[in-house]
Amino acid sequence: MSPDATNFGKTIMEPDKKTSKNLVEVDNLTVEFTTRNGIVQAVSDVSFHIAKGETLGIVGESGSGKSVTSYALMRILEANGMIASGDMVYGGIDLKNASNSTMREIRGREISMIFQNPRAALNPIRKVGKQLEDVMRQHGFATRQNAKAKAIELLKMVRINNPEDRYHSYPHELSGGMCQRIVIAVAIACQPRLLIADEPTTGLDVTTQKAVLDLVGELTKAQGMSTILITHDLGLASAYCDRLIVMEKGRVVESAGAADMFARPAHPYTQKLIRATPRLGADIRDLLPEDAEPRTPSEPKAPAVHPEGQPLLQVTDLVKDFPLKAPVKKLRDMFKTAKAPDDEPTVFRAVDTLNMTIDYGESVGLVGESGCGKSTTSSMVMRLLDPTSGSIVFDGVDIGAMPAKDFATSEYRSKLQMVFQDPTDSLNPRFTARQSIADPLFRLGGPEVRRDADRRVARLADMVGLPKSLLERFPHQLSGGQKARVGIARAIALDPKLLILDEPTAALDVSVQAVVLNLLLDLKDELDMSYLFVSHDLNVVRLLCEKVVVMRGGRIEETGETEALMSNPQTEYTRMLLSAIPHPPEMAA
Amino acid sequence: MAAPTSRLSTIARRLGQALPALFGVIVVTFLLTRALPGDPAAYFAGPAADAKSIAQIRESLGLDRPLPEQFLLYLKDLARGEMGNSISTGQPVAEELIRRLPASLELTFFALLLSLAIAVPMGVLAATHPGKPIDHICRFIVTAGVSLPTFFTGLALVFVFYYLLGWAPSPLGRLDFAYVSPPTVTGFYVIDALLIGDLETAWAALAQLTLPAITLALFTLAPLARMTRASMLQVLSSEFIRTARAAGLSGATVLGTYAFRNAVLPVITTLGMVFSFTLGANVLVEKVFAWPGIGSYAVEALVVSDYAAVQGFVLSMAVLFVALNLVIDILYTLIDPRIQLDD
Amino acid sequence: MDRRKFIKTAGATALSANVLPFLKFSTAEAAPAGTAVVVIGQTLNSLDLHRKGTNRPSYQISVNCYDRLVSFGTKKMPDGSLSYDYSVLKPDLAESWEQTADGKSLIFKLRADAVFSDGSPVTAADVKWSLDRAVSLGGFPAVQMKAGSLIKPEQFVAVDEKTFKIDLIRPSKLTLPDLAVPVPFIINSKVAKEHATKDDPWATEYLHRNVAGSGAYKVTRWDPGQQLVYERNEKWTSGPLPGVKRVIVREVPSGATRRALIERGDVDMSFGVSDKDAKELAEKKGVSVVATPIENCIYCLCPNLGFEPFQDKKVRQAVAFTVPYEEIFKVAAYGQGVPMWGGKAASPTDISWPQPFPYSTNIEKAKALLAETKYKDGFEVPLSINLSLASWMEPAALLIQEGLAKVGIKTTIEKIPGANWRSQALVEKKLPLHLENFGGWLNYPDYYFFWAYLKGHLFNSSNYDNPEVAKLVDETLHMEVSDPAYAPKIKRLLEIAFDDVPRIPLWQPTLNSAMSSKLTGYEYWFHRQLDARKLGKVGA
Amino acid sequence: MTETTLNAAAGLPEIDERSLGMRIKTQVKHIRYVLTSNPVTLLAFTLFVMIVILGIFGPWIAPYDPLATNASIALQPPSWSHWFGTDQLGRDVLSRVIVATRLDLLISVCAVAISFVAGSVVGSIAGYYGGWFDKISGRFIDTIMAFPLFVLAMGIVAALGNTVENIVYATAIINLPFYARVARAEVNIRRNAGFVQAAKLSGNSDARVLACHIFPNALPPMMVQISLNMGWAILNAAGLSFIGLGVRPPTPEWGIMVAEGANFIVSGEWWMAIFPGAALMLAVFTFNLLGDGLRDIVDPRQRT
Repeated sequence: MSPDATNFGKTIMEPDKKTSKNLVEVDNLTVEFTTRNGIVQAVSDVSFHIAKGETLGIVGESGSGKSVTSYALMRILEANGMIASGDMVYGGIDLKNASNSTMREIRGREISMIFQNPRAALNPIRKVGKQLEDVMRQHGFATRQNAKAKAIELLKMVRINNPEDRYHSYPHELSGGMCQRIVIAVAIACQPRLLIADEPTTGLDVTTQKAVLDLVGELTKAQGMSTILITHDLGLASAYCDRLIVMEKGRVVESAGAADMFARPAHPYTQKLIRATPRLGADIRDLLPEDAEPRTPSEPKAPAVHPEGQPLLQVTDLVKDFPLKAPVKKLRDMFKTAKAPDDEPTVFRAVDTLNMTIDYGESVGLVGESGCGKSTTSSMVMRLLDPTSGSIVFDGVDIGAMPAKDFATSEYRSKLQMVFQDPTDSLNPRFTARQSIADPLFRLGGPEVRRDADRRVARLADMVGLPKSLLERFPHQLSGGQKARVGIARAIALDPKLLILDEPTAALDVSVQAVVLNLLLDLKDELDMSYLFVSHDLNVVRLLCEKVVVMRGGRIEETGETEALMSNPQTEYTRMLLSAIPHPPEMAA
Repeated sequence: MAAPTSRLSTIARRLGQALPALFGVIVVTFLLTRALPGDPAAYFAGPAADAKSIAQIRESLGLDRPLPEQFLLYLKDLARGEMGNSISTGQPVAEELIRRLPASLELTFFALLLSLAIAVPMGVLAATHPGKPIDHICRFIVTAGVSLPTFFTGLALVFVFYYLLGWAPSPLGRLDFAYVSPPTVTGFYVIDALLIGDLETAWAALAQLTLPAITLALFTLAPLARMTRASMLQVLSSEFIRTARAAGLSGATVLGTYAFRNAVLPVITTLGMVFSFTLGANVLVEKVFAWPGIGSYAVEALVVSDYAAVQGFVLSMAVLFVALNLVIDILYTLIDPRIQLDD
Repeated sequence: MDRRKFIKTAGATALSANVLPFLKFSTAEAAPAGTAVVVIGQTLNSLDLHRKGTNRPSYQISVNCYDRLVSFGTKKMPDGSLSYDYSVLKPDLAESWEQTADGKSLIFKLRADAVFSDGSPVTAADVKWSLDRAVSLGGFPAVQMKAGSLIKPEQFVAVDEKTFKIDLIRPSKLTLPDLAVPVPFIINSKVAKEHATKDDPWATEYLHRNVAGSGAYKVTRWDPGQQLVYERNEKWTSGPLPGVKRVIVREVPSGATRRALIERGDVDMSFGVSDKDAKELAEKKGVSVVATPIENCIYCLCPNLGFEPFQDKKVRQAVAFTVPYEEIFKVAAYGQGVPMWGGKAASPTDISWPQPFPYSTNIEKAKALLAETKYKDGFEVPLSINLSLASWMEPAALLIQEGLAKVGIKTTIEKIPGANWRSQALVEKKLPLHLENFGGWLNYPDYYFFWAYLKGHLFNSSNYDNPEVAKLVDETLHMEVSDPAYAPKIKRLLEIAFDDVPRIPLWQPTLNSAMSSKLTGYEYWFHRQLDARKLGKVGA
Repeated sequence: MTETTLNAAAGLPEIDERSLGMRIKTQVKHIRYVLTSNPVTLLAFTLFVMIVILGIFGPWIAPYDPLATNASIALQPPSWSHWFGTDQLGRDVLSRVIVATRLDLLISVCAVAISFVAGSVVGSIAGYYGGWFDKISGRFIDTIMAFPLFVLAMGIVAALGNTVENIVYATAIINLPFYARVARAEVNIRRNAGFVQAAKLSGNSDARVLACHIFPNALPPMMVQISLNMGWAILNAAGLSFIGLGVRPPTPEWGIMVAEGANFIVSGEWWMAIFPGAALMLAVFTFNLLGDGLRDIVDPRQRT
């Protein structure tokens, strides 16, 4: 940053250096929301402070009030929210009682913020360069004349290639990682003293996540900024923060240095959180709280007899092409050399000659970053999508040859089931939990199954640990974990042989994730199922799967036994994936 | 974003896509007019004609031929740009439409401008104070506006502002007797008069426009204000607005550059629909205000089974509609970089 | 056309008065002296009456912009208003005329000073060309000419520059009056022929949009669907120059608006106002209303003999006794017009026409009559009305519906759009029971009967067929009124009409016009269109 | 974001066991909340109930025979014996306004029902399957949309004759594109939703997925459209009456009454147009506001 910029706008509100060494002090902050069910306290009595240059992590599961706390600090709460009591002081300025215009001065210039979902955080119809200029000019950090140059300089700072070209880009033309860099550029444009990063990497691939967080760390360090990192991921927080506070239900339950906290978690909630976080060396059972009752399988099944030497699922040379839109011929293309654009591919190959097998009773993880073709593959195996070529042999029958649209009524339908990524999206909003679970019984079950439906639903609910009282609820009346259980109950209703788990815990909090993963493991043994576990998170895959398939760009990058692959990856890509996973300090045993 | 030629070609393609709909309109209109119960030949023949002269006229109008043949003849005429003669006014339909269309368009444009000028601020106001009294008041006003039949509003306005109060000029079409219509450049009296610097005539034309435009505007407030409110609300709750706020952008920048520009997209779509709807609704308003537009022309033509006039009217409206949609598409791509013409 | 305001009196004051669009200003003030503004409800569709499809309101062009050979005189009505006088034929372009000794021809002497508006003299060749045109183009003009026994061009002879002869196919009392109706107007044939083409020898395209006449006015501007501007023809020779220089005829479809305009004094005349407005406006200050009973016109209820029950005369009479005449007259006509019911005797005492029929509301009698037929329990019949005339037809129909219900005749009211009315009611004659408004231009009862009571004739929408009526009409149609045989035959005709009632008369309507009290010279004409030739303005 | 935060923080609304009665009770509670939190919606619902009552019991409520003419009391201003005055035939305007409610409601309900059923079938199939049906129905709907809608309605009524049925058909046809489009869009955005895939996995055939899983979820936005269209259908019928293509006299209908009364305003007999006009406005107004309320009830989040 050029020196003149530093002097340019920072005159009115030089934080009072004498009062405290802390940049921010929050005391007994309570935030209330007025809802139709009355007043709800989202944040109660929260106190914390941030020293200059310090990185504070606020960790909590959804609903813990961690984001609300930061919004309160910025005074950008929704209209129905208000700061009920407490004090917030930023460098001697009383943020709670500051006028709106003062707050506007502070926002962006003294305190700025990075949000999750970077693409949505940018104005979709304004050039990113202009958006940078807007902020700088608002706070007097640039004039009409030099704004563009400064914006390009900022883009350079956040390591965007071709900043001159990117200046003219719109958010939709940039990748998620690039968008997050732009958001960071907006946040640091006016060299604030405090940067709040609210789940800045949710939805980004691990490799991108690492790059983004490293960049933030670097920039803040270089400018001596303080940072608040808000995240649900303890591992992430501990890897990047000096100090952590843990929030639960609007309250701070524990506050300590990052290493300290992992070493000696004081509060039971913290302990539970730390336990539930998937990490190297931990067994799936370790994720559950120590005092958790071991689940007793309700109906231990006699070990099934499997045909010899034949896998449950054999996928051979599977290919899926999607047609591309005919490229619009541009004038300059026509005047180009005689090399006709016929060579340009007219199809996009999402999955390229993929081979894999799943044995009876085996769990296979399918891992890759977004866009690697893992979802397309699972859709084809699930027979929701027709492959372009290749075969899918299931239990000795080439089900790949059956058109997807007729498969719904096929006898094999009940043998192949799926648990979806988003438990909310995958439940019909107008069906009660009971209706959702019973649907496959009625559609695919025989007459005796249908007659017996009520009892079977009750048993399934039992198996997935869903209280029967919740069966009459609609999805929006259920919590995320409960919805996931409904989805699982539905999937196992007809004793499938193969269950595809499409990131079944991605939308869940870690503690819930731990429970659901354990549930899945139990069910697998109980019902003698095979799993195809689709995920981007190697740490989670490791817990459940014996074998892992790493995909990249529609092809298989690497296949192997889980432990072997993780301890000794054969390809550069896998190595990169592994190294990008944030590793929390080892928990003291 | 795309090279100009590709934009041109995509416009051409868009027009091509509209052709089936236009053809559909031609067919349906043709069949509908033939199904009208009147006998144009009898009408054309005049009040005291005998059966023989009616038959003669039927032959000369080609009405004695089988329907498919009539349709082919009609298509042939259309291809040559011929729309035929109106029976009731005795003028070539094309000429009549060209003369009357500016009247309708001037009224519609002015009404929509007026409506936008009221509805958009109202929508924004309501969206920035959701659930507050001002929100309810806005909703109440615009809903009341759309609940009134236009012919009733028109008559009531004339009664109050012209007959009782005498504030408005007499509802006698586009210009009072005292003025001569300005030379045609755009066909819009106000603009044409301004072009030659005749303020007085421009003012008089504007005065004539006021009441019918208010009538139409009242009716179109609701869709525009509602859409503005809804899309503003949605945009205001979106994350990039939060980013903008968190970056300390001023309220005006957030509301204008960030929120409104995004919110305006669905409003433009609505505006397009409202525009074509208003052109249709003109029918009733023009009747009340003796406005010499195509709406009143269409009603008269329909009532007397004036085939050529009805066909010409509907066809020109359909063409206008297609053109309008194209303009909206283009506007969209100008405002929203995410959308390409060739989606 | 000069593009500046053609009325540029006080531009400066007008501007200052118009700073706000809502600021009050009066157009009547803005309209300068010498200009009369008239509003009408209908629209003009041609400047050429002979053209096929020209509508009635357009006939006023023929009246105001063209002359005829002869014209009717003017008389003062009992209420002081002016009306044309059917009994007096006066010179127009012809200064004199005579029947040849053999009675087979009419010789017209054209006025020497008669010139067209372009200054060229009116010649017998022009007259010949114009009358040829009237009989050759077919359609309504030819039919109207035929009524005057003028059927083919060979009848018309230009003897010399100023002498014109018509050879008659039969002597008829209708011939001369028929030359005074709007149809046989005299066109400047030199101008017209310049614009004639091989396909269009009668220059219909040109005359459709242009006027080439010798009449009192020229048309300076015509915006179809909006307005027509007449300007006085300073070279007019057929009468005293009109008192106003310019007449603006503005088309205002909404009756309420027309009323508001005249009431507020923004226009000088509203031509053809509704009965209700006529009644009420008459009481307003500054507005005068002239309501003239329309000659030879009756509003009727027509039972169609093609519909079985109405073939029985007693059923028709029963219907005639159920009609609530008084109420209809009050509600549908607001008392404007002449009652056509309650005649004293079953047979006429004189031959005045129209005259009341011997029926009045008498449900008992109707029931008794109906009881004599096989329809004593009534029947169902649709009652059709013309949508374009709904203002009187609808209330009348509703009251008739109520009345008929009292004797067990159930009706449903069918509104038929104006365009379809003609073909359904008059051409196909298929409406079992309907309201009708025929009026004849030539003021003779036999002329009315010719159109409305003879089988197959257009306005006989009742499908009435009576050989005796046919014979009587045939005998009287061309017979001079002074002929001693005439009156008895007409009496017999009326007697049959009274008894047979294929048309049940309701009332004789009036033509109402409301005008500012400053306007003078309004004159009623049988053609029911604006005659602006005598208009003047007090203080102009 | 805040939404989820809040739900979790506040704990979900406690719903007692599975009894149906309780569920109805919560629904009633929800409706009551929507009504009381928004006075305009409450007003709309009150008016709606009133209009429905008038529609059903109108003929018994009306103080006079709406068809009985009486020339001696024609054109009387409002008085104690005739609250809304009398018309040019001496008929009681109040009675006519009341009795007209049923016909106007009937026209709009029938028209909207027809276009809703036809439009949603066409739109759903087009939105779900796509392909040639989508293309053809899309062109068909484009064709209707390219017409000036009111003129199309006029044309249909003029061609088929002005009976109540034809007014209903004409109104239904010009409303059809809106339903087809909404249905198509709503089905289309859901055709790849998780629960749809799950339904397929549960063995639902395509037709069943569309009818039992997707369509019920697409209903709420269409409900709003229905209520807005009801108002529009009434206005449309009134407009047709105004140019003489409405129902037959002497049947009382608001549009005709306004159209007739309009000619009497200038002469001072304002009551003939004002009262039916007010009734018309009130009904349309009610339906329009009802749309908002309905949306609040079926999907409170849309209003945020």
